[in-house]
Amino acid sequence: MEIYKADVVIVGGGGAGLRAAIAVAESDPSLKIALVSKVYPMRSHTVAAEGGAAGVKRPDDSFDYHFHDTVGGGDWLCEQDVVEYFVHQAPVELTRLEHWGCPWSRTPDGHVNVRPFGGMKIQRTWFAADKSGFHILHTLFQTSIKYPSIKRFDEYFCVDLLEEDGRVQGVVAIEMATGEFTMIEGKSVILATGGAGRVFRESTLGGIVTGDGMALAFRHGVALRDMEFVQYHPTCMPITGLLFTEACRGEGGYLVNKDGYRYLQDYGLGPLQDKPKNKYMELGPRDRLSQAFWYEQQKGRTIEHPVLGSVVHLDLRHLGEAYLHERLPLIYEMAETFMGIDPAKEPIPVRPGVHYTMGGVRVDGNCETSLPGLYAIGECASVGIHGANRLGSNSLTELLVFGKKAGDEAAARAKSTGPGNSASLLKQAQAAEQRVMALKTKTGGTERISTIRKEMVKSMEDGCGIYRVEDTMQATCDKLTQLRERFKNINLDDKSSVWNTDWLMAIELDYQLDVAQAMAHSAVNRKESRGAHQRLDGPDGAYTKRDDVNFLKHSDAYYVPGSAPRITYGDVKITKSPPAARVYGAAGEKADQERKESHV
Amino acid sequence: MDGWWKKNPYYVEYMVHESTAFFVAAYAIVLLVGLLRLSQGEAAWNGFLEALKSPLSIVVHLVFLVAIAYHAFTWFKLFPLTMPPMIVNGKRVEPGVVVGTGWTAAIVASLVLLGLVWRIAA
Amino acid sequence: MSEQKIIEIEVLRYLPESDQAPHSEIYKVPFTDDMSVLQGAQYIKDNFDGSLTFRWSCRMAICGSCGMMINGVPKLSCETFIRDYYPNRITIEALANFPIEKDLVVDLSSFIEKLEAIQPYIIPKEPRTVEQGEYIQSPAQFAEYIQYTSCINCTLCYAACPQVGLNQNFLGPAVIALAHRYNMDSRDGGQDQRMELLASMDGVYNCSAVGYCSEVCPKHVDPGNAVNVNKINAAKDYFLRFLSPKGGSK
Amino acid sequence: MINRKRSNAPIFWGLFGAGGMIAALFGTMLVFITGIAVPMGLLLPANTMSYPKMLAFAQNFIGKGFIFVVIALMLWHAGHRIFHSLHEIGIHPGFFARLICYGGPLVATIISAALLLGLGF
Repeated sequence: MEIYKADVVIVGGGGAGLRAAIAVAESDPSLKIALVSKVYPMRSHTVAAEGGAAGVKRPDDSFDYHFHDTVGGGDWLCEQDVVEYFVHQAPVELTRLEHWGCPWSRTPDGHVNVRPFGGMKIQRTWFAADKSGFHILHTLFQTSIKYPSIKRFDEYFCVDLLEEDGRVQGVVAIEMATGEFTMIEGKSVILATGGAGRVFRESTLGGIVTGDGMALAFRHGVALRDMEFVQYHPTCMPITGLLFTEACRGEGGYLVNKDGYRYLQDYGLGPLQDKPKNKYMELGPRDRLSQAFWYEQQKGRTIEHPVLGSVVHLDLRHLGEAYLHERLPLIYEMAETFMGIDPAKEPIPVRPGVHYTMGGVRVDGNCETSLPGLYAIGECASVGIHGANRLGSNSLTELLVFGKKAGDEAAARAKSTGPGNSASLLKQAQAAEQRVMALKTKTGGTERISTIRKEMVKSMEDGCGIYRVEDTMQATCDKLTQLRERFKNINLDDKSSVWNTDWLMAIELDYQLDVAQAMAHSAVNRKESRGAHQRLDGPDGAYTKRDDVNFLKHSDAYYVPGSAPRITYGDVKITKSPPAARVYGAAGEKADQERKESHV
Repeated sequence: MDGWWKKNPYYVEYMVHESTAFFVAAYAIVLLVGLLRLSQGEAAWNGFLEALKSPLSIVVHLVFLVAIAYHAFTWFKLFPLTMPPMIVNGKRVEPGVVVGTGWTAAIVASLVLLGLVWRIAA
Repeated sequence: MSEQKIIEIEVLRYLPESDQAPHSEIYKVPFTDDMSVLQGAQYIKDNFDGSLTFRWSCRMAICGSCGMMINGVPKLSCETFIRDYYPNRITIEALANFPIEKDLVVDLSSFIEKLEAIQPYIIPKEPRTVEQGEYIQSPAQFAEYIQYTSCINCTLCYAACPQVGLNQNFLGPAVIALAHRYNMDSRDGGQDQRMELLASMDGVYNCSAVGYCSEVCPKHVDPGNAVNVNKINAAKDYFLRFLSPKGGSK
Repeated sequence: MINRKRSNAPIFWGLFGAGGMIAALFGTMLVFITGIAVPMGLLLPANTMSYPKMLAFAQNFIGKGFIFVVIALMLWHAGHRIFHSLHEIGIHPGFFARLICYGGPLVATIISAALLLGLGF
């Protein structure tokens, strides 16, 4: 087995991992950084983010507004002290990215421009046309090349964490091109592996978004927090799930049903606005918009498309071709290429699709998990800023703010920690190698991994969709238990060493099943409706409402080998925003007004 | 890489316009021979003029004409690729306009040349 | 659902541990009109042969993973649709001009090495602190470089470039476009440093203006133009370096 | 490994470009005049290329310059392009290819310069 000794190991080369790597490199150039990624960093799924990154920019905006939009958007399940830190660091990090070359879109006088996004009081989304994630990722990747202390392990697949003396001391990874194992020692390890949305069928996510880091931490006893909260983005391409950014609405797009009616006015987001108005209509939060779609469908007011199924129309026609080309070039191209639709001439059929996992590896405000030396950042982590529903454009900023934070923390820890016991670590690594190799070499199985995967994603969609009830959630839990059993009986077509993606996908499926179980069990146990977790059941419909008495709590899912995860609950940190009714549109404005008056 | 240029019509066209170089070279050599004959005196020059009148020479020059015209056509057609983008009033000039300008320049240059020769001769 | 049709997909397979040389295999794949060639390949992997190997991720032509030769043309398989080939056969092969590692997966290490070598990051003309806020960039300054930022590193342009095939060390279209992207950025002052490579033996003059790179570029970066403009820049540097004391290249 | 040594290509590429431009702007019409119109007695007066006229042209500064530029640059253009094409069809740039493609134009340049100077002013 190859051995590499680093000071800080970062698993995941997306926005968060790269930002952390740069932070470590800048804090102390003598620290050796190993950046392990299963794809070349610029392929990471940060690349697909479209709309932008939130950070206070305009003089009429304030940290306080950003704080309240975030906490209210998250239905008060946010760690408010962490949100406070986040909103203050956001403009700092976004400006730093500008200095590194990110081509943010600008105003005519040459300053960075901001656009409106859902659930925001004042517009504060920094954007680079509609390819913000792409530009952020490439800027970070290219900037990371400047630092010789960052040693990249591109196309290395992480299969285990090494834990010794009660702290994490490295990882084991497969070099995909050869199938060889490498042990990478490190005094601190940062997980930055992204979300897990691929456990669902119709999602905006790339094939790599399989919850690897979540499962790695989970299996080492770290809690997965708030896993029941899965965000459905309201405007996705039917079937493929590809994303039409919220910026479509931020720029002024309408959502209409089969009668051409802007139905959001019926769901507490009105009254009707001609121009995009923050927190009204199409600029409501994502969970509310996806839920409105569900109700429209129930009422038979969606458009029934013979191939695409139930859809509503995203209408951009009134924005004009030139404006669409300037502000939403990717959206324009996608509509044309994938759907044969010219968005300047026809409305785009859309429906909600799985987009984001609010929950993740539980970490504190320093991005550290309960396992000393192990950090987690980005979508794989639950640092506490998203609560029950993430505000659009907070996640790209999160990568930067907490990437930097974790990098600094991990660097400090690496400097104050002595080396581990290499011989003992190697033994562990070899054990991991044997375990993972067994998956490939075993014979006699009868299950195809593609079959298990298809059944898993279907079951998750059935049980953990936009609206949830006990029976189907329980059915999903049971199904996942069965699939866990059946997974033991898999057989791979490919037994070779070089680039064995059959094998790697089996390991991913193994990760996904763990994460899916954490999601489904967390969901069935949360007997209330909050943010993205909406129930239709309970005695007299009791679970259809938010229940702050019993459930103003984080859920923590713990791994139990060979069994369903154990779910416990933890407190939510509330500093200055006590839970209140979560209202938008005119009602929201009124509530804001009342809050302001009560402060005076 | 053997025969790569046969694999795609785009490459075939490239090889065709690259091969105009042979005709450019051949024509330049004809001119060089003419210059040599000119330097050898009137008889030699007249012999050169006579040779130019032979049917073979006419046919060869017709081939040169086509090849070099194709060179001119493709030379300017590649301008959007080979030349720095032109920005006029903050807007990038469309490739079609750049190519059109090149072709127009070639036509104007040709007519000016013809006019000059005609004036000198007359 | 629309009627299901069957298309023949011929895949150039190469399993380095058992094959002496690449060979073709033909699969009959049922498809619907919305299916991409990538989905065709996924169908084969899921249902016929799990050993079929290819890179892919985002499915929306932005991650740059899934480039392959489709009927001899370098394309992103996620945005190439089966319906456009039916009823003819589709042939898919690994990207040209790169060594094949397995099936449709090529070795990109040379590309990455070149990308790193070109110093693709801001080398500040005037360093600035966060407290000073962002750099100001006029619309004209922005227009100078923005097009070249769109490259997704899919390397289709390398597969399209015969000069890359002839000289594996040629920096190639995307990397030169990336250098140009930073050179043209008003925040950057690293032109002189990047000139060394652009003007080198493996630099811009390897290009013979075939132009197919720009033709196949899925993001309209026009890398061919970036390369050719830098021939002019490198020539200026060559002839004028004795006049300017800071001339970058050796 | 990338070869970081500076390329001398700008010299040859510059000559190639200049010659290509000359050929593109004037080549077609020149062929028409010298190879078709005058020999066939079309369009232009019969004595357009008579010895006295051509001699006078070649003895004039501008005329001399024009002839030199056209012959020399078109050959440098062609030589460079052919050199590349040979490389592209698999005949790799050896000494012989270099000799023909760049030596040829060089010799032609010297000869035409000598001849033009010999014709006097």
